Amino acid sequence: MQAFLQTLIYGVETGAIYALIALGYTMVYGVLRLINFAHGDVYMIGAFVGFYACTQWLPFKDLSQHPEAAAVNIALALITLFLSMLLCALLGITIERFAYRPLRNGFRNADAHFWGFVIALPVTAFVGAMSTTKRQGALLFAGVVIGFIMRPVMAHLTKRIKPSSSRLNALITAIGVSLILENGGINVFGADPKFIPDILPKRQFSLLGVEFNSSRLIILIIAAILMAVLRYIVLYTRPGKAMRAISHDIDAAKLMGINTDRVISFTFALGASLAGAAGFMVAAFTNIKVVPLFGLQPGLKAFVAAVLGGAGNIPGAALGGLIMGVVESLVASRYPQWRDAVAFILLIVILLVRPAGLLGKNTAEKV
Amino acid sequence: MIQLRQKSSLFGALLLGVALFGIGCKDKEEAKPSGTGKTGETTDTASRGNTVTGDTIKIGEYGSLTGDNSTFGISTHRGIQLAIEETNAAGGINGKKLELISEDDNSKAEQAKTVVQKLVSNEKVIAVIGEVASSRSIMAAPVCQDAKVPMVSPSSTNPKVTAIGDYIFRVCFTDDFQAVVAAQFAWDQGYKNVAVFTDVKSDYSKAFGELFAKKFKTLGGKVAAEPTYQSGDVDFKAQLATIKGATPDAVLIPGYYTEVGTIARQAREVGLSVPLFGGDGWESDQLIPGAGIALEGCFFTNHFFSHDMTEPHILSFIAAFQKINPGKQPGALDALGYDAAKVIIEALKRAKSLDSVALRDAIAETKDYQGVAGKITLDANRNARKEAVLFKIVGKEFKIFKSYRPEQVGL
Amino acid sequence: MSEKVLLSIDNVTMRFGGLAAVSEVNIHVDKGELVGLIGPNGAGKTTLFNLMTGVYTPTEGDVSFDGSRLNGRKPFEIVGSGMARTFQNIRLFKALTALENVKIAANIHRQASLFDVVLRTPHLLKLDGELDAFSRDLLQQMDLADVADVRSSDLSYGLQRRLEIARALATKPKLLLLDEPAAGMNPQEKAQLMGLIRQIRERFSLTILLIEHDMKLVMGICERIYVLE
Amino acid sequence: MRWLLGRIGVVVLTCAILLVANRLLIDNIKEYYISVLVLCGLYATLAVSLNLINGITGQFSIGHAGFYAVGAYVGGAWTMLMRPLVVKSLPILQTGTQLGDHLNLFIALVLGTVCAGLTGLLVGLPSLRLRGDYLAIVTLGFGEVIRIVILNMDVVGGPRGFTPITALVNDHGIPLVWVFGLLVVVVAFSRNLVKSAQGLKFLAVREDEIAADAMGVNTTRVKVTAFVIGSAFAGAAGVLYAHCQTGVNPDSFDMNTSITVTTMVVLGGTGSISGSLLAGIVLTALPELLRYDFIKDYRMVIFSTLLVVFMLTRPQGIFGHREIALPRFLRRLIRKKENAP
Repeated sequence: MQAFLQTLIYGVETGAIYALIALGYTMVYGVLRLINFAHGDVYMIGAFVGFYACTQWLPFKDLSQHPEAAAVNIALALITLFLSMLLCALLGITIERFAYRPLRNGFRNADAHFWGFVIALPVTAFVGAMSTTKRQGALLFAGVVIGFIMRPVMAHLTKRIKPSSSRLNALITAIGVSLILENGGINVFGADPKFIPDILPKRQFSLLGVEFNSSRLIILIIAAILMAVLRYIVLYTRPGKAMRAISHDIDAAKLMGINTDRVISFTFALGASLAGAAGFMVAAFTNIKVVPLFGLQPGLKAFVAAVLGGAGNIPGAALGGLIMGVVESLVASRYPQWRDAVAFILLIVILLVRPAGLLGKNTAEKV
Repeated sequence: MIQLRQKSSLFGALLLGVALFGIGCKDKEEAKPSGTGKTGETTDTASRGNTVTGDTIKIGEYGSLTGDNSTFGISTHRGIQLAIEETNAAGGINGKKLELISEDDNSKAEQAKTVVQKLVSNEKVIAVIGEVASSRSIMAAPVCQDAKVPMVSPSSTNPKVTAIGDYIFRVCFTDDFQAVVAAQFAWDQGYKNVAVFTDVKSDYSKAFGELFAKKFKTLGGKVAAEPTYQSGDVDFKAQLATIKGATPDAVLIPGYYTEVGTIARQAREVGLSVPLFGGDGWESDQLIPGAGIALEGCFFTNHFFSHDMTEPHILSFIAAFQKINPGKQPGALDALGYDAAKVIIEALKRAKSLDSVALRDAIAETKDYQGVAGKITLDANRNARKEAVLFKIVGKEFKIFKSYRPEQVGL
Repeated sequence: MSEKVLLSIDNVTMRFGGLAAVSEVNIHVDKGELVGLIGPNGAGKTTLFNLMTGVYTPTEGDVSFDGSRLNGRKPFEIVGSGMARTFQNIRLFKALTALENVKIAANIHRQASLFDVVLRTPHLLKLDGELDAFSRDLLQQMDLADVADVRSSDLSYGLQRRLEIARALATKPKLLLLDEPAAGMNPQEKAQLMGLIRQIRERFSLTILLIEHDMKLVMGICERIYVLE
Repeated sequence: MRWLLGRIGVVVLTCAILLVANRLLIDNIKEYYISVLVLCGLYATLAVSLNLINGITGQFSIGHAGFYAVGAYVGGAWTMLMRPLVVKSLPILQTGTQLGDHLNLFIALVLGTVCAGLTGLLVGLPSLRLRGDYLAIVTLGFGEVIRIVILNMDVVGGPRGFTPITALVNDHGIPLVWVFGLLVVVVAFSRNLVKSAQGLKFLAVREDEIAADAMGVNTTRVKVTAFVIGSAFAGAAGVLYAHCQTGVNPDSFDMNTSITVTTMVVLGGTGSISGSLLAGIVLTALPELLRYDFIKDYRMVIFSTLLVVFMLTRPQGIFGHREIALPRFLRRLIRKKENAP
């Protein structure tokens, strides 16, 4: 019984993380009916922001040598949390603006310029790698030159591109963005695993024979707070209401004077910041390896969790995440090799019974 | 509408043309030099091995320079490069310079095979170095065997690799040995009841665990529990709780450092405080950052190399290494990459002629070569008989704790 | 039940959740009749069509057609037994040409196995030839011959409506269900449509049940009218 | 009768062309290029077969690697595990002889195809209840489950891969004939399907399922048929893959492979057979051709960026729904010349 309870607690801890990531998936899906495959990679970026903040940008103290610095570290950790949320929100907005908006509104001039620059980036890096001196100035110059050449070329090539409504298309675009972030991550951060050192004091205690760990509890508490804030935003604020309006009917929302593009941006920012927070917390408080593929598996699991709960349904995502975490944990304690399979089998079974997920509304197509 | 249609067709045709042109071009280019006595003969590429032509001796390397295991590939590559550069700086071999041709297999088994084919049949390399991961070595080795080009693996420890054929060698010990050492060590330490926590995704880990269990049982020990995990997992607590329930004296984790640190931390979190020990997959400067203090006092078996060692040949290796890679400490994989290249280079010096068949014979004769990761003698099964060393983790350092020779564990 | 009755709906009720979209409806249509079905928005006219064509299965009551009970049968089976429909919001196969649209519907009475298709056996070629001739002929009769090879989404609204009727006719139905065929048409087009409906009824000796809002049109051509409220 | 002779003629002619091309190639081409060509052929087969499901029938499957894996492992299991048991009573299946090798490969092919087709039936069933993204994620899940099951099957090697699998067609270049033979079959199959009125059913399901249903198309059967055929062909490709590579590893069948194949279909133009064919070949060959030193490190970033830009600027893929057909292309060319003066 105790062992069961313990396993359950572990499941909830994992599930909270899935839930945080799943919320981002589900919000975007609710608003745009798009599987934002890049969401897991935003989570990865959050972890990397955390890594660089903890090891280079911010003056964290090594607790094993300065035990008195705990208070300072806690303050800095909070700053890091906001920093990764902020940077990830910006990333989310950028992704939406230049990868998904062209799908809705057509490929505009500004998009051509942006992608021209993006294509120029690896070329620039290549020029940088070629020059033996590796002078930063030359590199920057080459980048600007190539970027300026690429922009009009792109802009010219892509005149009069109409928006596409194909779902498959949107999916492949999202996968493409995910691949850019992963492979770009390998080029920028390197593929070798990185670990965030211990930044917070840890304490272990047991209650009724069940082991608790302070850093895990922190994750749980912060996750709960963030979800509560999200719930408040979605239910009671103007942009939150606009979000819900869009998820019901984007065209009607547009006609009612809602600036849909801005609200969609906001949705992405919200989802991405949650993923960023989760990425930082997981990397910093569980000290698992931070690699460019950090978000692949959790991203997929979280997405499955979102679908499980009913894509587009916010409480559903939280519930789906928790269920996934608990079921995985229970299976892993007995048959660990089937852990990943169980996630999918559970999904398949639930979707066959309830095609719209646990809390999703089953809307039959109108004839 | 019509215009659009034509445009798209033209675009398609253009793409097709470019693709065909690309393939066509390469064929012609490559076909010319080999096609002196063209017609009538069937292809002679793979039947007699490769011979050195021109002023350079081409040596191929394939490794995981990108992808999941890129750290292993990159480390090994550094060592190989060092050996090649040293030799070239010393004037090459018989006045011929060495040329290293590296191919990336993206940590994927199917690509490993393709790139080795490229090395062997296009680049006509005289020998191939690679891979770290046994699964990829196993996929690529048959290509070398068929083409009669010797392949030297720096650190594939799975016994099956060299069993593929007489052209496949390795300069490291095998898992049979390493696992047996681990078992002997555990017994010597007085552990009677050991849990084994293996990575089911890794063949290395599975074989290690099984061989360990077998030997440990014959010594009289008991395997308390055998749960598994998968590399890439981030949560191991459910399994660790199971292990804790079995109350072992120690836990063997034959995995890679990428997970071991996390496992160790979570082991302590679930209240499992017994010593953990493992194999050469632990060796990395990232092990301690990953584990924090959770691995204090734990052990792992490894190749006979440490940057703490003070033998002159090791000191000079470290110095040379740091000249090229300032601020970096070489690890066992660097050392083994270096040794693999060196074994080939030494054999080239001894070889009767500069072709891959003669080179194979010369490599097979390698005896008592003093590599940086231990003395190398290749046995009849083309495996290196080497010492294994046990490191103890003390603070942020790996200290040599004990070492075992094959004879000492009854091999 | 008399021989004359083609379609009869007895005490049919349909509930979605707790809400009854249609409750205790009784309708019967005799062979050769042209019957209208009218009612305010939300009265359940389209739901009734969906019940007849097998999209939904009634919660209570029976639908029978041509002497056999339809409850629980799949839409494609019902089409095969001779009931075809059009849709309120046009549902053509947009990326396909007008001819292809008709061919798909006409294909229903043909027997060609996958084996025939893949090897293009003489049997298949013969069937394909017949089908092509039949479909082109039908388009001809519906004045759609010159747009046969135009993508259906590129057709004008009126033509799309007409193509939808042609497509339904291609299944060789006994009963044709038209769901608001005149929606969105101007008076002139409506007049044309009335002519067309009469014409096809004669030519194909059809029974027709139609939903319509335009009372003029309904009064103009229908012989009997049901009001749903 | 004339028809039968005609069909046989086509088959013989195709075989002859393949054999002659093969003869020409093996004397002049390196083993490496052959293996790249083999991969091109296999991926093109995968793309065309997935196009049957995603493009022509409009379903949303992104788990194609699972069927590929089933084929590869079943084929391998025949050659390495079952054949040795059967060969005692059926000496004709002895390997090493021309006949025995080809016969064995054929049996492996049949078994792999059938098993993959059955798996396709299993995976196709959810398509009856699920649409769009939900179906996509379920197929993806099935693909992963298949891989995990393989990972846990020790008899086929589990994580260390199923090696070695005897290369049944060991002769230089003979794999090419089999691989491209399969490609011809799958392309011909798809083309004949779409060309006949019967095949229009599949397109109707893609365009509007409810209308198709109302026009007498048995949508259930059409969807499941598409899944079964598409996955059977993927299985056949898997069998050849296992024998050409002389071994398989579960890693070759992960999500990335599925996604690559899906990308090929979309890039080629969803629904366009020639588009899938071309995209399959180009996308396999391109990364190999890009193996130059200078671009090596960045090739994956460049590749993914180009993918996104391509999706945004040419959402319909290379060909859209259209096909390129050589006769039509030539006709248009001639017509243009006539108009020119």
